[in-house]
Amino acid sequence: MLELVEVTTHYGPLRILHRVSLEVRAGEMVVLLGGNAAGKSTTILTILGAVKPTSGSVSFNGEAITGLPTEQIIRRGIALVPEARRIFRRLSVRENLALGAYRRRDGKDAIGADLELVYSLFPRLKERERQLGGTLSGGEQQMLALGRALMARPQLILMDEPSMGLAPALVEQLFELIATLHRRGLSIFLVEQNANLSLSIADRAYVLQQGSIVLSGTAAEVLANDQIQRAYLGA
Amino acid sequence: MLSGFTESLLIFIGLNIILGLSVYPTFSTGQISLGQAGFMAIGAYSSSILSTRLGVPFALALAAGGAAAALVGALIGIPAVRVRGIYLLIVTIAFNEIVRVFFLNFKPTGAATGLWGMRQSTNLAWVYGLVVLLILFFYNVQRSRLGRAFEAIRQNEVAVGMMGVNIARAKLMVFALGAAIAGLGGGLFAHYTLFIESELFGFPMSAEMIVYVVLGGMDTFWGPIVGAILLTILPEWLRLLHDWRMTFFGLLMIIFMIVRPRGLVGRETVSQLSAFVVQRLPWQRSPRSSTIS
Amino acid sequence: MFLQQLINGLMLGSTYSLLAIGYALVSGVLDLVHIAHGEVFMLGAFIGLQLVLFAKVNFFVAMLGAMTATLVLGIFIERAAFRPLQKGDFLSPLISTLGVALILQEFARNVFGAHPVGFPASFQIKSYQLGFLTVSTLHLIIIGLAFAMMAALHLFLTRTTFGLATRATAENALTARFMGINVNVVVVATFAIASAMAGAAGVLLGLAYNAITPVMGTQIGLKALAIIVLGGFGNITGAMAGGIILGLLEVMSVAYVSSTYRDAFSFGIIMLILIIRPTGLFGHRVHSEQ
Amino acid sequence: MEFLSVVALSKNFGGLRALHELNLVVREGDVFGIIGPNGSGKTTFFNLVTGMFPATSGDIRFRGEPTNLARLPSHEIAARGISRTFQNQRLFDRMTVLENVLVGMHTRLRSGLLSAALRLPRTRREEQAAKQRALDLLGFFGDRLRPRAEHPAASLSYANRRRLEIARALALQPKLLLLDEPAAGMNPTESRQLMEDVRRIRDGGVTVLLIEHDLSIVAGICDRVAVLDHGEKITEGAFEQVRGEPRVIEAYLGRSARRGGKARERGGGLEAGGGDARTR
Repeated sequence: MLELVEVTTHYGPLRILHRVSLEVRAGEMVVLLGGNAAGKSTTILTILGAVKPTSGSVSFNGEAITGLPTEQIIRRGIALVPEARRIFRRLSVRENLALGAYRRRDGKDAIGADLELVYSLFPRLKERERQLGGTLSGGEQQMLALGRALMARPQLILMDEPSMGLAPALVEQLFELIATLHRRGLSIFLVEQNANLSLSIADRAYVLQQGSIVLSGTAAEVLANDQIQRAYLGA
Repeated sequence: MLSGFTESLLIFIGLNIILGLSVYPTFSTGQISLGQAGFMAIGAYSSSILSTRLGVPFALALAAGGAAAALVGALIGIPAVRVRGIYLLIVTIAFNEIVRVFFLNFKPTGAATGLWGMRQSTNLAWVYGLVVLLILFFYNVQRSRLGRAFEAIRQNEVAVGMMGVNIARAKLMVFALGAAIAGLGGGLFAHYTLFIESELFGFPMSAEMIVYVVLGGMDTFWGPIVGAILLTILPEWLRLLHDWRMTFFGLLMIIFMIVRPRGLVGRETVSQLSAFVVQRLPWQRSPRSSTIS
Repeated sequence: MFLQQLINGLMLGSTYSLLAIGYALVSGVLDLVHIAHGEVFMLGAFIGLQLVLFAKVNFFVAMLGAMTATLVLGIFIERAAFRPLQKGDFLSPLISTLGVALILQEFARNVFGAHPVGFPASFQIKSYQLGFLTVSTLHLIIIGLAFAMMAALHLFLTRTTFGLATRATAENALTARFMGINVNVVVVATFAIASAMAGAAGVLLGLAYNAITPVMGTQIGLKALAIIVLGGFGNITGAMAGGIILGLLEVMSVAYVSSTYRDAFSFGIIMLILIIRPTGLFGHRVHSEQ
Repeated sequence: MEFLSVVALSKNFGGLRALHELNLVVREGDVFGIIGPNGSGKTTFFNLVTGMFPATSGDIRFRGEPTNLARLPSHEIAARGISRTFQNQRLFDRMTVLENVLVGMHTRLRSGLLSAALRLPRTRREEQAAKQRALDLLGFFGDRLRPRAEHPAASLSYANRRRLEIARALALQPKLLLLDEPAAGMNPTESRQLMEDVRRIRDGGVTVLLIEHDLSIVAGICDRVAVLDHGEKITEGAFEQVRGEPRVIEAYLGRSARRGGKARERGGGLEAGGGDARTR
């Protein structure tokens, strides 16, 4: 479904990603793990065309999307739950959700049905649908960001460190929800620092260290490998 | 002997250099003032009143005009340095308008009929004397502790605070400095044209001064000098454009912002040029030759 | 007397608001200052006048014509003086649109002449006496049209998907891109709408004052800029309120203080407010995180 | 007398708790590491110590002085002998390498506007001496920076930019130096050199506070570390002691899914934890 082949990116003179190759198959949940500044967010931005790779290619459903404008990549069926949530603080909860469906052309009814679906997943959002996004708590904002991505009815959801800045209890709740979505058939590419929790719900995993993939395999294999400990806590 | 036309052109080039340089201090800390014509008006009116009504000698009247403008600059500057970017822009535009309307209505300085009766004390020597002094001033300050602090504020305000630079004080200093230079320019202007009215000192004049810097180059003080020279001579060459000179200017501004947004003269232009000159001075051993690799 | 001034102030203020609201839209979406917005306003007034004088069309048709012309002009300005610029610089768009302002002003001066021209109303002006109050058709038409257009913009922004996309872009262009919004299209549309509204405001103000000149754009553009800064940069409700407030202030200062100091008075208040509240009256306090 | 003592330091951004009731004592002459996952409040702590923004509450005392640094503007803190580098690099790109270091000397030089304009002999001597000292400081990094003294800072390689930030910070003659991820973007060889450089700085009498995500560097040079998570200090001690603690592993790797799954809260628990103020 999504495939990166030998992607290298630079920020000015600094190399961020070095020949990163990875793949997400339909119906899979794949996690990309890495410590601080390993290049995780850059991987997401590269997939979405917000960072142009110096070499390598990105393809989605067999079609090359390298170098396309972001809005055209989104239109092909990818949705993002951005880092630090990035909801629209000056728009209402409902308007945020409506923006998730911005690219959809399948009619008001289908969108309305999905809105109800999102509200049933997050009753809290329904209660607050007229409130401005900026007035929500951190946990609610994360729900909103997730709901907004679901509103796009995407084939693939990218999540950029959804656990960041959330209290531990909330993180568990969130991951349970992500697991539920995955069980319902959604393909998910999850970028995380929280290794234990994300490996417990993912199918496969890649470990990124200083811009290179140093380890990959099924979630169970990666969890068992002690190299992951090293990738995080230093050699 | 110069022809009257050439002399007046030279004087206006010099005056515009001074006015362009008055914008530069605020620019050098990354701020922008679109109200310099207001300070120019204060300098022009106060020096003219002193020389005509009170018979104060020209030099003294000129200095007093500059001082008055600097004083007002400092007063406006104290609150103005708290605001930045677009907000500072509005504060300075508003200041300019207030000054203009004030002189438009202020009876002792002639109100709407304007002020005249000055003697033509401004000549080439005065104008270019001041230009040379200002060049020396900027040249010396630029390579001093303060000049570096100004430039550093422009490039990265957060970092420079943590280098121990008192940013608010530095900004106030450049604001008052720019006001003083505009005031001096205003005094010279009034004693050359011999007639001033408030309409001369509105937003268009302030905008013109900004344009000298922006087209000439904002990285060093040579920028406004080059800008003022070009933009004073060019219209004379463009007489054939008649009524479409401003259109030409406008196009020039747009094209410049697209092609060379930091202006004609950059930092690298100056350093290349000075290295070129220094290498050719037989008596001067470059003190920096050991470190240029 | 006071009520009369209130009506007059409202008439002036509603045209200011109309101009400022589009200005706020452009500034909010682009996070930039468009100095030539006042010149677009001025050209709108002249084009409307030409249509009334030479094409002999009805006032309302003339206004629509002026709006269409300034709409096209707005798109052209975006193409020529905004889009080619490097992103992220505050000064470049300021100067490039100053260039546009010079060009438009000279164009108007050369084509329409430098002297103030009267703007005839092509309809019958009736006055109604309500106690001490005189309300004319002029008052009603100007205030009515200005508010109708502002209401239309409000509906566009709040009720349509594209309006929602516009507000999202104004808040965060990158995240808007991630929603699949084509930000370039939003920017062009914003310019078009704002310029059409400026054109309309020009025609209305020309009608109210019965005098237009090629230089009026600068002065009013500066006022509009001040209004949007006062209202909180990019805040549309703030711009509308700011316009009305400034209109009332000006009329009141002429009536009760002095006509000659009118502009100094309004700019003085603007300066004072900015110095006390550096982010404007209705500004959002920006986090000092970065 | 405590060299740097931090008492109950907190910072909120709106509703976001970036740092909560931090207590910390740094001894003179130590290299002290601040570690923790992304968003744990490390850079916020640095920003508070250097006056980038005021603290919501709490005290920062330096060298026994009665002044609370948490209330001072940054230039006054710098004048007291605290300097720093920045995680995302804040060099003066269009100035030369040498000029960057000279800006760092600002508080150690005297000349004002008038003496600078007239270029008095005193000013000239001061400038000459400053330039010499700046060149010496560039020499701290051997041949890396000194030969490039007249080049614009923007032309430097990534590692050299990091070094220049350190040289500029040292120009202030600090008693306390804060390094924010100095090894970011460096290769292993450069990182090893950096560790050596930090040791030399410490041996020169400068106390060092260090944020670093590469924990092998932390292990190599830090005398003590404090671990932050969600804006709170979860532990403190020698790195070798601390690294095995379950709370630290949890902070870095996340809580294991098999534990604590029951501790869920609905509704009432929807609150933001700490969030680092940094943006990337």
